[in-house]
Amino acid sequence: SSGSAGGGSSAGSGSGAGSGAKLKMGIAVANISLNFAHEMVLGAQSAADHAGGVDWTAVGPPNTDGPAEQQLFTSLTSTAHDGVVLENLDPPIFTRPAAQAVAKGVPIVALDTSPTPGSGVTFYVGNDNYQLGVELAQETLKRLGTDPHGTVVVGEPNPGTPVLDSRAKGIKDTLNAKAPGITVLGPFQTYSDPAQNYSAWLSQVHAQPHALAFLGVGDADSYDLARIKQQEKGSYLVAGMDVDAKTLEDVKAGLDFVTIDPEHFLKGYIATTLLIDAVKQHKSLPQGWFETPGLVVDQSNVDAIIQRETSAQAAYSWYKSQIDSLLGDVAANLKPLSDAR
Amino acid sequence: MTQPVTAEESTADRSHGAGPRGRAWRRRLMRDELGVSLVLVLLVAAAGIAHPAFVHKDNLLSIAQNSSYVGLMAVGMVFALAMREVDLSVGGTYTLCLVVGAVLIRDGTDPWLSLLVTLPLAALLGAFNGLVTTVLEIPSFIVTLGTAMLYRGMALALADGRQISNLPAGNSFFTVLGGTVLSVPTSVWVLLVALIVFTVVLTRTRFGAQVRAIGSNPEAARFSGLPITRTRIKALALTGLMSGVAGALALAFFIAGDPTVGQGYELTAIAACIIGGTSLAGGRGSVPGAVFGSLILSVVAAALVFFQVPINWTTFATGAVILLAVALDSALRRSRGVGLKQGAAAVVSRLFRRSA
Amino acid sequence: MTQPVTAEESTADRSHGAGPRGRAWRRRLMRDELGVSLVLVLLVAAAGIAHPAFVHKDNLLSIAQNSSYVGLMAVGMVFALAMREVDLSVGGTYTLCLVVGAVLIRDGTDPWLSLLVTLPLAALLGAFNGLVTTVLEIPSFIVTLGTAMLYRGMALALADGRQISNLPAGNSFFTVLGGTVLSVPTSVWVLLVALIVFTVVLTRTRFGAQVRAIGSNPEAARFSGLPITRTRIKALALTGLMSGVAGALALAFFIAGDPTVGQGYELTAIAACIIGGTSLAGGRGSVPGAVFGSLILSVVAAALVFFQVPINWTTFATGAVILLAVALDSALRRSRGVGLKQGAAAVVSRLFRRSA
Amino acid sequence: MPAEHVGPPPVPPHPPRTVLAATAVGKRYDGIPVLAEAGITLRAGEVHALVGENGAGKSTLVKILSGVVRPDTGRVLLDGREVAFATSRQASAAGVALVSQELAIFGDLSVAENLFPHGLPRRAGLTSNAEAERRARPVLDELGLRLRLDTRAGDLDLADRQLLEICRALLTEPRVLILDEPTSALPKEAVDRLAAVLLRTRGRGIAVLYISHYLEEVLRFSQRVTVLRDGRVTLGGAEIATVDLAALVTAMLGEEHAAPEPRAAPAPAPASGPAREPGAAAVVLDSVTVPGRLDRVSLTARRREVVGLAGLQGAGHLTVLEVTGGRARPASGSVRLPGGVAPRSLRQATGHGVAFVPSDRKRYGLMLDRPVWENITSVSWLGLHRGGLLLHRRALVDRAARSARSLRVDGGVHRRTGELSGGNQQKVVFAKWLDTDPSVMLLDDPTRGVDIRARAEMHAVIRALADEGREGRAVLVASTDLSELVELCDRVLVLQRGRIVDELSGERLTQQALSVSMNAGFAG
Ligand SMILES: Nc1ncnc2c1ncn2[C@@H]1O[C@H](COP(=O)(O)OP(=O)(O)OP(=O)(O)O)[C@@H](O)[C@H]1O
Ligand SMILES: Nc1ncnc2c1ncn2[C@@H]1O[C@H](COP(=O)(O)OP(=O)(O)OP(=O)(O)O)[C@@H](O)[C@H]1O
Ligand SMILES: [Mg+2]
Ligand SMILES: [Mg+2]
Repeated sequence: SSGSAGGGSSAGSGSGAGSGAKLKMGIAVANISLNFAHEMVLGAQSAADHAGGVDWTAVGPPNTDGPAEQQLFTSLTSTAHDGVVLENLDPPIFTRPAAQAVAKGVPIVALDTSPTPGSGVTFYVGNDNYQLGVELAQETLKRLGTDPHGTVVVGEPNPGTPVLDSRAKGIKDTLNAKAPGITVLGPFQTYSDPAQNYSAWLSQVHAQPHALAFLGVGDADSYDLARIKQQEKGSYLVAGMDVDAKTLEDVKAGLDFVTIDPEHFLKGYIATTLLIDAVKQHKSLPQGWFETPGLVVDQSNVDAIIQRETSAQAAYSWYKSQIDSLLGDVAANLKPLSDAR
Repeated sequence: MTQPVTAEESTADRSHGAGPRGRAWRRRLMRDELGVSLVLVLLVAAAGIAHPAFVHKDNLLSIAQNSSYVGLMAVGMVFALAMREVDLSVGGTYTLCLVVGAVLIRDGTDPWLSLLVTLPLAALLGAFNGLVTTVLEIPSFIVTLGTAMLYRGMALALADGRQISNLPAGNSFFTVLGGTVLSVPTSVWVLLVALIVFTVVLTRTRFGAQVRAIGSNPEAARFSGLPITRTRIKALALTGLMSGVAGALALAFFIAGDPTVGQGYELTAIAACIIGGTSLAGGRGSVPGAVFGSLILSVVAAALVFFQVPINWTTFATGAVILLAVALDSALRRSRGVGLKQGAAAVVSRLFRRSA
Repeated sequence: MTQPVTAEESTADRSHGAGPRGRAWRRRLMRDELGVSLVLVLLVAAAGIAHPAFVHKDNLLSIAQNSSYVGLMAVGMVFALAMREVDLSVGGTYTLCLVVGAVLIRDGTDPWLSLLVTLPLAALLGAFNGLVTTVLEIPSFIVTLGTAMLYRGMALALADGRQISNLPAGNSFFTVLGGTVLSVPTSVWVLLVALIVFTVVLTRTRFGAQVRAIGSNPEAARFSGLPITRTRIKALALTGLMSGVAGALALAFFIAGDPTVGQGYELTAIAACIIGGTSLAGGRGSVPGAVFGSLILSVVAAALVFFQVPINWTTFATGAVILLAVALDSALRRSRGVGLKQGAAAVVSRLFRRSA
Repeated sequence: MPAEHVGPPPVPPHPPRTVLAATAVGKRYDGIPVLAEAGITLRAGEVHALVGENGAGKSTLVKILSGVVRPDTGRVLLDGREVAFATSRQASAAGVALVSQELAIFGDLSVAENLFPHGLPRRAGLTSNAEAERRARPVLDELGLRLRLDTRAGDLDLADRQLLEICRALLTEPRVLILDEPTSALPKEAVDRLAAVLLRTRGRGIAVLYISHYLEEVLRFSQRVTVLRDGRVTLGGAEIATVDLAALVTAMLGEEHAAPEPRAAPAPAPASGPAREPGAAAVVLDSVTVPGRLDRVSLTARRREVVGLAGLQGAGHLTVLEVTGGRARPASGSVRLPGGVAPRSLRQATGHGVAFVPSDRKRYGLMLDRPVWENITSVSWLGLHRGGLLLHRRALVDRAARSARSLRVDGGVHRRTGELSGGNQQKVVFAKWLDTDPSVMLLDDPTRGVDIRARAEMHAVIRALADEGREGRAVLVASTDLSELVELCDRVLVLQRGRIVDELSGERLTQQALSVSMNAGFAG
């Protein structure tokens, strides 16, 4: 209820600022140092540019710290009062701040992690992270032949992060369901600091020398595992997620057999566009979960992806058709918020 | 409230006691909290002049609220530092109390009653730090580095790695503690009370004097028969307790128990203390200073948002502004600072005319 | 190499000067590095007995390598701590040097020549810490907290927030520095050299003695006219340099410049120093101790993997084991430790029979 | 010349050349004049004594001479040329070495590193203990310091640290050697060795300036003497032959004090008449053994009795104080305090009415960065928890002010203790223990660095403490100053190698007797 109210009033405030002056809007991200956040910011930025008439700000703490981001978000809602896209890693923390912002009449779009019921935020753009895990598992099984036997080790950089938890769960469930011969170990903590992450995985590899595959759900996992496979000349499969520059090289080199790309740029772009449209056209935001797809990157398409990553323009032109079709029929892509995972 | 502390601080000042009391008193004030508080005012003023919206009441209040959690930890930390100990586990204690509270409430404990568990627990965790430090005769730095992981780990395990949400948000615990009183966030009120109470405790009670005496010269303290072990445990228990209070307030505000929060708060809290004039070498400590220190750090973070610093430059800018702030502070401390004071006054008045 | 260190290290012990050379010497050894090194051996032994694969050469070597980056920072940090300073910017310096090196190489500089930029830069960044500390008369704790963000921020801005890759992995810089020499990782060799060189520097050179003198009694140092400012700047420059070396080695190994690395390394490095017997109160420092300390921390992390600790318990377990390790260390320090020594010896020998 | 008997004075080069001189020196701290128109001249080959009451400005003057402190007015001349040393290092480079009253020892460093603070001698670029040994050993031997050079300096006792600093100064091969109360912490035998060393340096044409409160010592060692009173010179470089004790005292304290201050002279002790009979046993040691330090020592100290403890360094007399004060635990045997309790820790002993006045005031005695009044009240308020949970500042300040006044601590109780002169700091340590109204007093060099008047007054206070109160108190005194034991004590126990070997009292209690029985058995 407060949600729709927030939506409604947001349209109101939108009109207030929309007439004449540039719209003041922005995005808050969980950690400005990490590639995924960076991609979403790029997506959001170019969406704002394309929409025009928007004064766009991006904020985020230098390292993953919910309350710190929450403070920045709160400040942002008073500077960018025409609308804010909120990307974060622990939604519960934002329940009250988001609710307060919505109450103030600032339209909020949740990005990447689904908003909590109390937050008053009712529109969410993000992946089905569980599904991303499922896809990674399926890709793994494809390469393990029929009825594989052995162990697969799953790693997760920081426990307690819902996005990563569901990805790991997706992997585990799928492997257990589809390959009874496989024992899934983990998820184990692999830390997000690249060097620590490397050490953690290396120990895993030494502890499970005969494992069939090592699968991570974070960005560092991808390139660190590849490095290890190369160093140790391992015969096991390794893969992770995200499309950091290094990871793409490793996919190209066939070290990572795939990497799952949550297409952060796309997410950022869609969320921002829909926010700006709603505000400009004085209509309330859509309701529910706008699911954006993920992409399996392997040697077949890696070159295109590397090209895509070179610049915002490149990314846009790569995504253009996809964006148009997704925005073509918003309603078709909407699912109930409660399904978000 | 500053008077006593500043006065007490000033005993480090060679010219103490000599010269007419009045002058000495003014000089002491100048030397101590006034320095940081002035820096704080100048920062707010500067941001406010550039972006009047910054000095809007709501914005300032939310900044104050955001600083209150680290602020409370810093208040506790003053006692640890003043007796040459350090507590790196404040973040862990904060998180554990947050999560324990959330679990209790989720499992049906009355939210208010949960305080009867979390706060004593916090004090206990702090006392444990003191106990281990004493028994094993190892520096509290390393002990609390370990217990920090211990406590955070418990939180993670207890929450089973998940955020604990859908708590009864309607309960008065969340609406009152997490809300506002007289349109000022409750956590800010709590911080204010803590500031007053613990300034008195540090400067006007036997315990406070013992803490400072031990920090000033531990060997002499031992020779004078001061209860060193007991005081250490008490002081660290107090530090823990304050983290617990911060945790409870955070729980009330966020209405969720997140085992991943509070990373790196220990350094921020210590920084706040030191900016506020507490010395790592022990013997001296300022509770108001610590609070101002944490406010400064929050103001810097918030201001940068208003200045729309490009995202890749935020970290750089934060560091730069913090350095400038402490540089200004030390300049104020060293110059009798009168000129600067007047300058500041002018700026501020102009500002308020502007924003009014 | 240990003898001089321990001689200098040997802690308050009134009857000390008296005893015949040999006995005093042995006792000192017992009191110092032997403590930590024994703890290290015991940890490895324990893990090895449970999981023979743990003590496999490759695994031990990779643990050593993983500890080498923090190890090098800890070696530098010993000098900062020994003179009552602290450098929280080692992580930032590490990252900045890593990124600067990567950018240079990406833009076509010869990888080896890039060292001529990054290493002096590192020393400069450290010297800057010392300079600011001196000029502004503010604690290095707060200065380096600021510069840490400054340096990390520069790295982030320079890398435009993304990883720098596409480096010529074939170049000898990456194959040699990032590879192995005599089947031992190069970074481990570097760490070993640093250990020896800087043990000598700290214990057998005038610079080292001055660092310890100033840390031991600043007033006396001022009174006897020791070059405090210059020594401080030198010491912090050295700390910075070591972070730079670590950064260069990390770049050579990971073949990528990632602006997000090195968060929180400062605490780990300081912890390593303190575990190794360096005192936050200054005056005493042990370079080998610091290296053993960082090894202990790496061993703990690696061992927990072998024990397949569930993800939500990892943090807890880490904290617990670290506490146990330091507790054991202090036990060893206090007991003449002979019994324990023999026990350890037995365990180790049995172990090696087992794993052979 | 009275100095004759010390040894053949190598005739100084005629005419005696002035090496270092200070003229019309003025110095103020916080507007309060500390030195006014003060001056002094040092000649090659002389030992020049500088005396004066606590707070007279002696240390300040020598700090100015050696570049540690800058004068507000006045000039310092070295070989007739004006100098303004920026640091004491420049001074020592120019040949002016100061051993300051507040020792500048690096506790964490080795003895060798302390002897060469600016860098140990090097071999092949590396510092070399062997080389240091070669250079320092002769000097160490001269002063009778038997130490391994790799000993941690922080483990040395006060006397050794004092000697260590003197060695450090001598090793700079100075032309002017300035010693600020070098003997206040030294046992008699060390003082004699120092005297011999000074005589030799004198022979080498070095100018020695030394500060002392022991006037006989002054008369024995020095050729000339300068007296300061309240920062002004009241006796300037007088030939020792022309002055006597009375004259010195007058110059120090002023006419009005000289006469009505009988105790000022180190004459026979005031109350040591046999009038009082000692009371009940207060401290009882029964065959106490501390490995390596005490060997089956038994003694009883009664109330209304001042018991002295004498011995050479390491004889164990200090360990007796430590076991009684709960600082050291006996391996066997028993220690009993009033009420039969055994001391278990410093804190517990303090709680049972023991006051332990340490000789190392800087390390064990004072919070130098806190005001005087906080130091004075710290034991009773913070240790013994007298005076409630809340601070009654006025009460504490007034109480502190009273005892400060009674002991002539100059400057107000609000001053930072570190700013006080050495002797005044010592008085503060004493005052803080008086403030606890103890039943047993353990005194280790209680009047170290205190001027003769205050010393006599402190002795009177100690006697009074012993005699007054409900049934009097027991006092155990150890002192490096034998005359103090003679003046103060009813009886003195002499220890050797951890055993009590002699007890002197009444007529037999003289300095000569003491030093004889302390050294007995150590032929030579
Ligand atoms: N060692 C101590 N013994 C007794 N009291 C102490 C001690 N240390 C601190 N205190 C108390 O803590 C108080 C805080 O110091 P503070 O100087 O602020 O009091 P104050 O009334 O402001 O004194 P002033 O105005 O002279 O500075 C001290 O005044 C003193 O009363
Ligand atoms: N750093 C300082 N700040 C303020 N006052 C000081 C300082 N140093 C010395 N004083 C004051 O100067 C006066 C002379 O001190 P000084 O140490 O020279 O006396 P002194 O003759 O050496 O006495 P003593 O025989 O006790 O050593 C004393 O009143 C002392 O309090
Ligand atoms: Mg005061
Ligand atoms: Mg003096």
